[in-house]
Amino acid sequence: MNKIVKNAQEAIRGINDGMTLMVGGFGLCGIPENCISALVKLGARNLTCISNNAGVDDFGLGLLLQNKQIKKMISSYVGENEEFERQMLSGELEVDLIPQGSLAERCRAGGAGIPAFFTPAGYGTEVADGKEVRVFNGKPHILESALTADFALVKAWKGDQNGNLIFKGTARNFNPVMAMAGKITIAEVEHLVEPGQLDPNFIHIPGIFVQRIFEGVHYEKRIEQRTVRQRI
Amino acid sequence: MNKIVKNAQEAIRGINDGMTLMVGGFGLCGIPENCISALVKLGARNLTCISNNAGVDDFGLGLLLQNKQIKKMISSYVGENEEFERQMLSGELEVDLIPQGSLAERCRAGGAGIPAFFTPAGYGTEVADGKEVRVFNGKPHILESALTADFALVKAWKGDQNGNLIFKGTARNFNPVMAMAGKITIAEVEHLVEPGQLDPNFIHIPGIFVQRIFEGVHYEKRIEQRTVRQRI
Amino acid sequence: MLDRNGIARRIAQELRNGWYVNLGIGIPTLVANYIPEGISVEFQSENGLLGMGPFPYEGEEDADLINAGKQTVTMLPGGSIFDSSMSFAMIRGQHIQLTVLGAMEVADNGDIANWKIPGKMVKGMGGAMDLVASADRIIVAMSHTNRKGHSKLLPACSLPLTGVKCVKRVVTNLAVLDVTPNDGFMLVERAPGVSIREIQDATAGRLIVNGDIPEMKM
Amino acid sequence: MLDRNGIARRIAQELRNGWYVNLGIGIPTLVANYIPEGISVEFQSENGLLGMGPFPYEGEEDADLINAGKQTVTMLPGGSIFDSSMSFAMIRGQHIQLTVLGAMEVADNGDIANWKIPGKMVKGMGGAMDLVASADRIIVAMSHTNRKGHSKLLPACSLPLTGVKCVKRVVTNLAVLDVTPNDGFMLVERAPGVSIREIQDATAGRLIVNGDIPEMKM
Repeated sequence: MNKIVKNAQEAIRGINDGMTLMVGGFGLCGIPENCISALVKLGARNLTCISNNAGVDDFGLGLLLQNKQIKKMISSYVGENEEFERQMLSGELEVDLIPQGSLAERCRAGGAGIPAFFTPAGYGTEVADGKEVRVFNGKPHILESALTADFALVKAWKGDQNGNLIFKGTARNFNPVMAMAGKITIAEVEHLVEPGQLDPNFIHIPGIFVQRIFEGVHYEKRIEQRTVRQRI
Repeated sequence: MNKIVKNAQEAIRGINDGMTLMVGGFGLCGIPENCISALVKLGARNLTCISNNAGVDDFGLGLLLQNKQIKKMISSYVGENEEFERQMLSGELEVDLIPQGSLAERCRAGGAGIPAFFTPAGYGTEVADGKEVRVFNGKPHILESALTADFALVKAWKGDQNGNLIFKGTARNFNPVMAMAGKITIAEVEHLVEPGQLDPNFIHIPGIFVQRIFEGVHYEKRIEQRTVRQRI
Repeated sequence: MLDRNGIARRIAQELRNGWYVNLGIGIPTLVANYIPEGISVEFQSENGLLGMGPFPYEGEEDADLINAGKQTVTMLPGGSIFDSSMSFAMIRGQHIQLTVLGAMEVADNGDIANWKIPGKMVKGMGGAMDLVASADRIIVAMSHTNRKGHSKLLPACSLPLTGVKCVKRVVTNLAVLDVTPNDGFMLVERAPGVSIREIQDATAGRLIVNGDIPEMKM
Repeated sequence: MLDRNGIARRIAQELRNGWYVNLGIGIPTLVANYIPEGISVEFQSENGLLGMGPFPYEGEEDADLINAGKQTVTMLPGGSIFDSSMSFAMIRGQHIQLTVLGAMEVADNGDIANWKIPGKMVKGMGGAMDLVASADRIIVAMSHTNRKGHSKLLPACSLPLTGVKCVKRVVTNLAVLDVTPNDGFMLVERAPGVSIREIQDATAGRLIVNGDIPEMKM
């Protein structure tokens, strides 16, 4: 079952204007750098992007924003991006802000065939506007619905031709649940290994969720908040 | 954060008559053998057991059934146990049968603070009796609620004093979701290792879900259907 | 007329390259023995593995590696292990392309009953209700009639249902039949040496016979 | 009067052995620097790690290991990594014993506002709404008044809410206050050198002062 494609350009074939994309990563950690670059070249427009954050001005999803390819962002936190702010305040960009846990669970639900679930997060806030409220065990909850996407773009550490994925450190974050929720999931990996090299007991995302996979190049892995302590 | 207890007897302290227990395993694969033996000795009665299966007559949960400690079973399949059949047909034992996927998801939901979710499984069958039906994307779904337990008894391959767990092969099955859903989760492991010996990137269940842990002894790991092929 | 292996072999012809497949207990399990040449599929077992291989050689059984029928199995390279909630996320989320399972009754609207006989010991539905409620492509493998000679392809199921309007195709010892949305079973192929008349006699549900019905190519 | 580090130090006294703790950005992050001796707690970062250690030494930063504030961090032995849905399963499922976060406003019924100022750029709520809707024990760390000198402890929040009736305790530069279910803020401790009068003047919400109010022991 060989899902390997040559590179990012080949991997993103079929992404068209107006589509909905999920993009893995938390801040700039664990983002699909190669796919984002290829998308900038491809130029598909009016995209709806579901991603926890929106990158920074000159990296990550910020590159798509600068290129005005994004019509709508669905995120939990978007604070690190001036171009984002400009487009949002000018009304060019629609923004749907979602509690981070609800965002993660809505993606998982989309991948797991669960169309809706109740969560306490956001009850009594504007997030609950228009949503059904129900009390369980004396506590009010709101009904949240599943999210899916035409394409999910995820980044993993290692992968094989079957699409099995292993992530590294906190670069895991939203990548697994988005891999589950994409109608077509594209995985870019730092190391594409031979079949059988990954221990089946330690696969983070089974290959069944991945349709295309390739080994990415030139990972920059930019650090947003380099924070260190002094050696004593 | 040391959660180590000496043995099964110490681990199950506090399990009282009438409590609800989750017990990991699929068939006899991945069952908490030590905890079950200790429970037989403890003799707590009128237990409600949530477990995918009910063991066989002389092993697994079958031991608790023979000892008449179980009042109610919540399972997806209970076909391998004559004493079970006798107690069920005589009305001594209550049985609640649940689709396997709904059982797994209801446990996960219990651990994840999701009180209810919609699933298509069981729509139009007696499983749906009395449950809310709602159509999503043209397909009817039923509302299922979360399951939790006073104690969850799970079996892992390796664990550390923080309660981090790693499972082996298909002995994983229901153990992770039940570990999440127990108010008190007891993990018995084949190998209790030193802190730091488990790679944080490959923990199946983070220690936060585990309150007590011990290294089990004398694992029998009985095989229900030994099936082999001939060497050519 | 086909035997159990013949039914499995015919169903194996339905496999397409790259599919993920869940096989139920009984005849469906045998399908894995007849994968056509050039076709690569991966088998999912709902207790938590993908890439299930053949049974182990004697002496190599691993108590920690079983399938949903509790049989000892092996893994193929590229397989993976996961917990029960992830397993049914795959199933419910329609990431499995084909589900093959047995049945006691199939109705001509696609309803299926395969888990409970009132008055008899009920063993439970296991994962069957999740599978039939989720998969887009569900094939039932079963004998056309039961031990008493009564048809198992009915106008309506008499037994408690496992799922509603979900079966797409039925492969029996006598025939291949598709379930049409409104008109009942549509005869697609006859088993070798079986006449249309025999199939009609053994089918209690509505049966559509359109033109010549070819014999299966095995 | 306490500075930011003083507030963090006072909150650190709330830690109990064996607790799992989520610290928000800002003052809450500083709490990790003041864990009392003999107390062992584990810090969760909602982007997916448990057992967060100190910042790395220069040159040892790992781009693949950050906290929820996007800062480079380290892991302690016994830690674990997980995905975002598992992380919020821990939070929503109340497996975290203590959440400490900042706020722009707290109402005397426990409502909190900390994510949005109408007319200003909205950055988003991140994980704050999940945290406050879930945790049993929520402590807010903030200054008692804002830059204009207006009280941040109010009869009702004026800003869009993050969560309702969820804050249990507030630790400010002036005082420790508990939120009572029906009667407003209950003054528990005064910061060193701060009078009850000063606290009353800086608190716009209902304030209960019962008897002698001790000074914090730092």
